[in-house]
Amino acid sequence: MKLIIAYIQPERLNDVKQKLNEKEICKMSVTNALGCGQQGGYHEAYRGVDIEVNLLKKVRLELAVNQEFVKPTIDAIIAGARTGNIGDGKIFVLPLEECIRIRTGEEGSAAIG
Amino acid sequence: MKLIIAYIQPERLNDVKQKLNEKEICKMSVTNALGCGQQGGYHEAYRGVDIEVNLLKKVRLELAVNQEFVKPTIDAIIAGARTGNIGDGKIFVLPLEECIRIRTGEEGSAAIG
Amino acid sequence: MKLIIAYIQPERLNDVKQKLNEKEICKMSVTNALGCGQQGGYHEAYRGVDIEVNLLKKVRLELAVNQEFVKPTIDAIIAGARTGNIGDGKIFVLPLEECIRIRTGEEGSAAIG
Amino acid sequence: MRKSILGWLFCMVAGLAIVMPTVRAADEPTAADVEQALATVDSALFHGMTQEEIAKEVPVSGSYVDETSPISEDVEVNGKTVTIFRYLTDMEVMQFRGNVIWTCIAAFLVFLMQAGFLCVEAGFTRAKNSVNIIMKNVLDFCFGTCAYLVIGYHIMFAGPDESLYFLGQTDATDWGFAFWLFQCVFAATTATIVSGAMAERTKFTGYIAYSIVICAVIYPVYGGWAWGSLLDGGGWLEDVGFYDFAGSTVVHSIGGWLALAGAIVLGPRIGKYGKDGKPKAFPGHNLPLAALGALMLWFGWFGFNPGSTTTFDGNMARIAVMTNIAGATGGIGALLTIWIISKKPDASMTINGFLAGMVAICSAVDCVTVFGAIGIGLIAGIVVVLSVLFIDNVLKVDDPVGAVSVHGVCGAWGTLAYAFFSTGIEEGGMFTALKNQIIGVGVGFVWAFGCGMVLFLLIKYTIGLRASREEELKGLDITEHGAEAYSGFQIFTTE
Amino acid sequence: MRKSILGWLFCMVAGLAIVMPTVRAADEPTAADVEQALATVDSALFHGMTQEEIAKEVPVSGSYVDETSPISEDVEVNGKTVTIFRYLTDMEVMQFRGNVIWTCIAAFLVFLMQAGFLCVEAGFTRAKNSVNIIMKNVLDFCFGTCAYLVIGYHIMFAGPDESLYFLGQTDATDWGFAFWLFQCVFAATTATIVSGAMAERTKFTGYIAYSIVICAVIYPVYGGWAWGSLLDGGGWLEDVGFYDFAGSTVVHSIGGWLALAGAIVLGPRIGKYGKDGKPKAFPGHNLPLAALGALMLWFGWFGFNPGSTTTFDGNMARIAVMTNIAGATGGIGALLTIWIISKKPDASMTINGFLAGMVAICSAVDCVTVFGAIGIGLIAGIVVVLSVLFIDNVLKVDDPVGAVSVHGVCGAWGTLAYAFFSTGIEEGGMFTALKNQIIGVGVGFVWAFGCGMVLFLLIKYTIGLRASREEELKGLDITEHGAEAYSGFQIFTTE
Amino acid sequence: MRKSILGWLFCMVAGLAIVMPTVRAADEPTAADVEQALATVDSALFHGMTQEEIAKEVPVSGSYVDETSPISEDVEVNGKTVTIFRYLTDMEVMQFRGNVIWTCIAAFLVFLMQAGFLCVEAGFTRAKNSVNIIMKNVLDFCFGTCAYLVIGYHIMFAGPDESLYFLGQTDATDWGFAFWLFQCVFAATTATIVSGAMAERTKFTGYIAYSIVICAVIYPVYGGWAWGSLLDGGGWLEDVGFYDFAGSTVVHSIGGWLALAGAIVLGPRIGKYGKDGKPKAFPGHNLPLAALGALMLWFGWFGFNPGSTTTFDGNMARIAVMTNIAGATGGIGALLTIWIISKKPDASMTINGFLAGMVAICSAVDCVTVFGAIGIGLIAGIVVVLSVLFIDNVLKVDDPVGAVSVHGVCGAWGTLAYAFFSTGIEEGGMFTALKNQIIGVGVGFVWAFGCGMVLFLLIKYTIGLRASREEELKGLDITEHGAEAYSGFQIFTTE
Ligand SMILES: Nc1ncnc2c1ncn2[C@@H]1O[C@H](COP(=O)(O)OP(=O)(O)O)[C@@H](O)[C@H]1O
Ligand SMILES: Nc1ncnc2c1ncn2[C@@H]1O[C@H](COP(=O)(O)OP(=O)(O)O)[C@@H](O)[C@H]1O
Ligand SMILES: Nc1ncnc2c1ncn2[C@@H]1O[C@H](COP(=O)(O)OP(=O)(O)O)[C@@H](O)[C@H]1O
Repeated sequence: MKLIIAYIQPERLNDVKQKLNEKEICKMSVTNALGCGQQGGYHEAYRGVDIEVNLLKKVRLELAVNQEFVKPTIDAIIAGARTGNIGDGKIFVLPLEECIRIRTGEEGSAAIG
Repeated sequence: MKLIIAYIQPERLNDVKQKLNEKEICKMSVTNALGCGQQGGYHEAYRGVDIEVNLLKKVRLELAVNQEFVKPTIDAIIAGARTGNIGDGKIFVLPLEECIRIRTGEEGSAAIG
Repeated sequence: MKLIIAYIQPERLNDVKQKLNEKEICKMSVTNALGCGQQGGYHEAYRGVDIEVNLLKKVRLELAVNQEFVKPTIDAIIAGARTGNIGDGKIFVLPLEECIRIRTGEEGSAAIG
Repeated sequence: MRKSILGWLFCMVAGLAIVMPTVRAADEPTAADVEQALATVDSALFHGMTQEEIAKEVPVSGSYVDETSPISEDVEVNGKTVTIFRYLTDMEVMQFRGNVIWTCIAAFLVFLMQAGFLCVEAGFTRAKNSVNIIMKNVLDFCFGTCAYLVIGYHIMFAGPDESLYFLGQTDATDWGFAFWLFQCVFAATTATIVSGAMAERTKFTGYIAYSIVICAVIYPVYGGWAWGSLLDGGGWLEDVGFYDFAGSTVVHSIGGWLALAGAIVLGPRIGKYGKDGKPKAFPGHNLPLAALGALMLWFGWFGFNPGSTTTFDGNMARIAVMTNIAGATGGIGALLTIWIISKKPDASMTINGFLAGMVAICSAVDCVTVFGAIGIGLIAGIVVVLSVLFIDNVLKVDDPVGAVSVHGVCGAWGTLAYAFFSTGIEEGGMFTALKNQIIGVGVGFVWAFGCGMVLFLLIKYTIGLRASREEELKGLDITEHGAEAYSGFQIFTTE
Repeated sequence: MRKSILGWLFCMVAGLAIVMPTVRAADEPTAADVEQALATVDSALFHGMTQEEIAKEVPVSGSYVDETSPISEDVEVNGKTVTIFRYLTDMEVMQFRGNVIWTCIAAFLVFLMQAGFLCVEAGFTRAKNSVNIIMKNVLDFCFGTCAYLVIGYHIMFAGPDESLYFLGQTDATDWGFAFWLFQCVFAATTATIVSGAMAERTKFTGYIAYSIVICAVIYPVYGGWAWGSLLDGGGWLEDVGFYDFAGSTVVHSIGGWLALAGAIVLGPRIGKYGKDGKPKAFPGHNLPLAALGALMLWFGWFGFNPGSTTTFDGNMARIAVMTNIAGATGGIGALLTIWIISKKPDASMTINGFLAGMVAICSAVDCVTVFGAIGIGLIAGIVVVLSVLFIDNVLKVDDPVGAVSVHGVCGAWGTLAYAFFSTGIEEGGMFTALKNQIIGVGVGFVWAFGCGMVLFLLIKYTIGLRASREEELKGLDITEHGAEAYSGFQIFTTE
Repeated sequence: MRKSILGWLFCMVAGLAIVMPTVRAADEPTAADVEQALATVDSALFHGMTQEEIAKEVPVSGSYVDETSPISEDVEVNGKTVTIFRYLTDMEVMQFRGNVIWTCIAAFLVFLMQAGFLCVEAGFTRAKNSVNIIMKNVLDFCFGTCAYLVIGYHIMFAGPDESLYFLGQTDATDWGFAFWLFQCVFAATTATIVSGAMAERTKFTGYIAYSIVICAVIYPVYGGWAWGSLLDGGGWLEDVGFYDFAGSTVVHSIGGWLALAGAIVLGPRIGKYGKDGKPKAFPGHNLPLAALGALMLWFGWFGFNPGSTTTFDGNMARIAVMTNIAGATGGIGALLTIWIISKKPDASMTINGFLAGMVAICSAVDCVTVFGAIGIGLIAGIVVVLSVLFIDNVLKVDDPVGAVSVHGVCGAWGTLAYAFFSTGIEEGGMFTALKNQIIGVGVGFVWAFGCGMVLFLLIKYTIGLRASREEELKGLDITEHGAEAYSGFQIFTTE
């Protein structure tokens, strides 16, 4: 089992969800995040004073998946999130040792889906 | 050392905290998250238009614990969060390689508590 | 590759970012979190009723780094975040198996920076 | 309100009241006396009509008085009182117009208090129930207006002869429109006070039902007792000598005691009291909104109190000043009290404090000195804090915004304070005054709290009063209205 | 507005209008007749001047009428009508002052509707576009004021002889100031209605351009047709018999149809309609703010409708009452309708509902009974919900706040309702009245929608009307204004 | 304010002022002259009293003038001026009532500016300090009211003979109530201006202390110099010829310079200026709230300027129009300026701009043409942007909301602008006028800035002025008030 963390542009979330759904991956968790990456940030001006915003708004996905779903998940995220522009985001894959469904107490691969 | 991530219903947070306290696990981090799971979402209607909300509000717990605390922690979370309804949540256990207390620089198991 | 998670005091974020920049670590993700640790919380009073706030506002950093950057990153975080007071925070290091840049599809160490 | 309306220089509405007793005594003056009496008046004011003809035109209800309708006037001739009938002078017409416009403007300001209550109540409660609170505030006004139009106004102000359902038989520029509007926004204020105390756990349909009944019956009945003679009615409380100029009791305490009954019947919000019985705080989610709302209430109070003269004259300035002073000292009183008690200058208590000061001053606002206003306000500010703590810690009644303390308790305090601070009471009259005020306050409590208990229990066992546990935990916004107040914002809905 | 302004007891502005026709017929009366006519007036009112001298002083524009300027008056002597010229009595001076002050106070209330619109429109849309919305609301007022000052007022109200650019040649206490202010805030209201329908996707510069043109030309032209005779003008629509007291059509429908044109030319927000054409909801980000704003609009309406008498007299009370009733029943109508349709008491629809009720009542507010107001309001509440759903589901025009339904559709309904509910229509006159109203409504639609299409297409193909896709997705706040509305708050900007 | 109050047609308050000089000269007319003079007046106005008796009843303070109190009047007979004493005519009574009501309504609108300031200041600063800001705004009004009641009013307006502590010996309908209320809300406005500039870092107790002193002493002293003669006083600045109708300097600049002193003594917020001295922006946390507040200020300004006539007459309309035009053009001026400078149409600057326009127009609002208003407003809009940038970038004084620029700088600009734009200045009088205005502006700066520096330094070294570093970083809400403004919301408190 793996835990996949992905940072994507907020406006791509719907597309990513759709691509994931197509592959029948529909369990995930989403949080707001601010990201600092290659994109560099942009400039706002408030009251004539320049603000360098280098923490950009990103959406963070967390998906726990069984081994055979790792590749499809990554592909789906890329399919939904890639625009080719800087700032498209990153995907991280972590080993996941255990997964438990609170409702039933099920464990492992069975609990993930 | 393990890093335990749990997604629970927001309204169960107090109960979970209490159960964890009973086992003297009182270090944790909490974030807001939106979750997409078996629960399926619900329908809102705004101005007569149906909204399918399939990202539900969840609370995400993150607890770094020593090996011997893994089981008690999981049990406490389940004790506090389980209602038997869909949407109760999931617990994920990840391997944790290192832990450092910023204040003292302590490392490893000593730093966790 | 490692995934470093750090919880720090919100007001130290700028310092930490600066210290990281000095070491040329400038990719990271930031989220808001509430933390429950040794600090214990503080008391608010709302309408004369005491509120024990034991979930304190923290900032959560997530940095994926290559092995050789682990130490510098940890040092930089400590340098920026340590005040010597309870509540300074924690750093967790997790194994990271894979990292993919969505824009290019690059993988592994190349994708991280 | 009573005194000042009689104080109209060219007292129009009261004209009617004067007719009745004097018509009976009018057989005594001779024809010559009448002749002489009529000669004191500019003959143009008879519009070429005989006294009998004019008398027939005198409106049968104060609601129908108009700038074109005649009045009766008592003239003293040869030691006798002769009642003559005549039309208004140009000056009186102008005064009438002024009265109408000022009363309406004041009513507009009182209307804005709806927005103030909305902001305060929403701001002092949790984000997950904000849509519900705003809906309640909007709809108690909508339904309250209709209820007061259909039946409330009649109950409160109709005399025995003329019905005032749907405003009665009004014509275009009748006084009734201005007067009704002013009374209607008062009724709605009473209704809306309650929503704060019942916030975050009341079923929507139950609340709507409640707010209709209060504007249709509960408020008008008591209002009639205290203020009926402002129009065609006549209430036993005012006859007893009970004095409540702008409604410390009539509006605020009635609202406050109803709120108390509601909060009791509902029970506290889930988690409000720990197993040890200690109250837990549920901090309000938007204090800037609440503060804005409270200042809008303050602004609205400048219609509420000064407008209660319903007269275009100089009295309203004094009333406005006293209102302002009581508000300011109320805020200071509450600030200092809570600062001492909990070591922090609490914002929500300070806000409650200045509202309490203005609630308390309503009753005697037209007849206190500057020092009276300071005293009433300051004490109200102290009382409101102690009352909130008492209700929360001792009575363990869950009143999220402090409505019972602000409106109920401080309304009662203000009504009693009349006896101590009014300049209108003669030497030694304080105890009589106090007795009368206690009667009014006591009757108000029994009536409002009693009706409230009956009403809320009735609703509880029929359409249902309290939202389900799950609804309450998730928030009424999603469960009752299917919408979030702050869509897109990340909010911890967890406490 | 027409009727009541003529109804001034001491009709000042109209004085001027009377001069023109009667001067011609005035050659008939003999010198003796004139002598006799002059004798009916207190000679002090001639200020020691001859009739010719006074006549010369009569202002050439209603805008220049002042408490010190003379009026003409028709006196009936020996069966002939003699026009005499005189200065105002003290009473008339007082009335004039009252008119000015009431008109200004009403204008202030209408001004506050800008704040109300700002809150409603911002609250009903997404957080990422809030700065943009507030800027649009603020700046359409700023630019609108200037446009109306420079040219709009002239177009709407100038007669053939005297130009009113920049208010014309006014003196310190001229009626023109009060009148202009009241008209100016009306014009700005029309402009600001549109911003809601075009929210979240319109380029800032395009919007500014639009709002200048509407206040400078589109609104004034139609306004002149319907209301020109309120000052020096005279419009063909009012001559036809079209009646629109406070602007159901003149202000609201015009604004609504312009909004429709704007929303059509712009196209829907990205993602608003799915591939299957089914609308998606974009929930408003701050419903408490929206509700506060809507109640401020209600408050402002107490200036909008009652102020349209521009007269210090008792008529405004009745108008205020009817406005209030229509608002209340509108809210109830919408609540029940949406409750039935979507099973939830939707807050934003309820808010739309009471606004719709007040939009609809504007037209006939001075001449309906209580029951008329109930009917107009209730139906408006129902209509607005159906209209929103129709426009969203069938027409698939994306109107984020329901401006077209509230102002356009319910404005039209209210204008037609005059024919059914007005007490001023004689037996059998309903069809004529209906016909006249239909003409007004139809002409309004053609004019506003037509001009709107032309204008928006023009803007589209010159300076550009729609923000780029990227700007829209990121939100106009960051991209157009470089600022966030809620800095520091965590908001999901993702839907 | 000066001119217009003298301009009352039936000038009541001024009556008193006339008594004093003329009583001395009154020995010259013969008894016959007096007889003749008395005959010019309706004898009913003597209420059957002798001239001596009536003279005794003339109020000793303008504050005590009432509709029932007599006035003195100068009558010209046989080439001599005879002062006679008489009671008011019905017409004058009505005028008095109108004055009272209009002045009070205007005061209510000015009161609402407190809510406006609260919103603007809270909205322009960070969420972690919002409770603190709202508490400051509420409490400076509460304490300010008391301070002005106890001593400020006396200092500003008392003559040598009669003290006005606690309003003096007022009776029910005395003019003093209306006048005091209007002045009190002005004083509170001055106080509240300062809180914005000192936001996010000032200790709560220090702020309270400051706001008491300003309302008790600093504002009243300068106010007395410029406006004392509006009641019993007489100020040297008005005698010099300094003109400030509604307070560009008296209220706004005084507030602005005090704000400057405060901001200097406090020092900038932590992190405001980088090591290179470059300013950093701290974006406001709630721009919709700020915009709403700013429009409420605009609304309040319709009380502030037009109400400064304190007279029920037509002058206020013109003043309202000029206020509106200056606001609109101010907004446009600022929009365009910042757009050019920073390439984005900045919302907060636009808001500052229209406020600046209205600040600037206060001084000459009763005596400019439409073009004057356009000029004053437009330039104020440009000036305010440049001033904000100058203060931030060059002076490096940290003024979070731009209070110094809006109120201080643009107040000064507006006061000087009187000399260029007033229609009341004769040919060639511009330089004298300019000189007088410069004196007023200069004295205002020296007085307010001087007092401010002394006061704030005093507070700094006694009770303390600045919150601790830790408090400031965590936010004053938690540390000073133990509460969050937006409980439950996720907010980044990190910048
Ligand atoms: N090494 C990293 N550690 C943590 N988060 C990262 C890392 N690199 C990128 N991110 C996250 O991914 C987002 C997009 O990264 P960025 O480098 O801007 O994209 P791209 O590689 O397409 O240019 C960043 O804003 C940040 O939130
Ligand atoms: N595979 C997963 N990856 C990430 N988050 C998950 C996953 N499965 C569940 N979750 C989180 O847990 C929450 C509860 O899951 P759900 O499946 O609805 O519970 P249950 O299994 O009790 O029906 C989800 O809303 C989501 O936030
Ligand atoms: N075991 C843990 N698991 C998860 N988060 C932790 C853990 N320990 C600490 N944290 C996070 O780190 C923050 C600071 O920890 P704390 O123990 O208060 O610091 P210190 O060790 O310096 O006293 C906490 O508020 C919490 O968010």
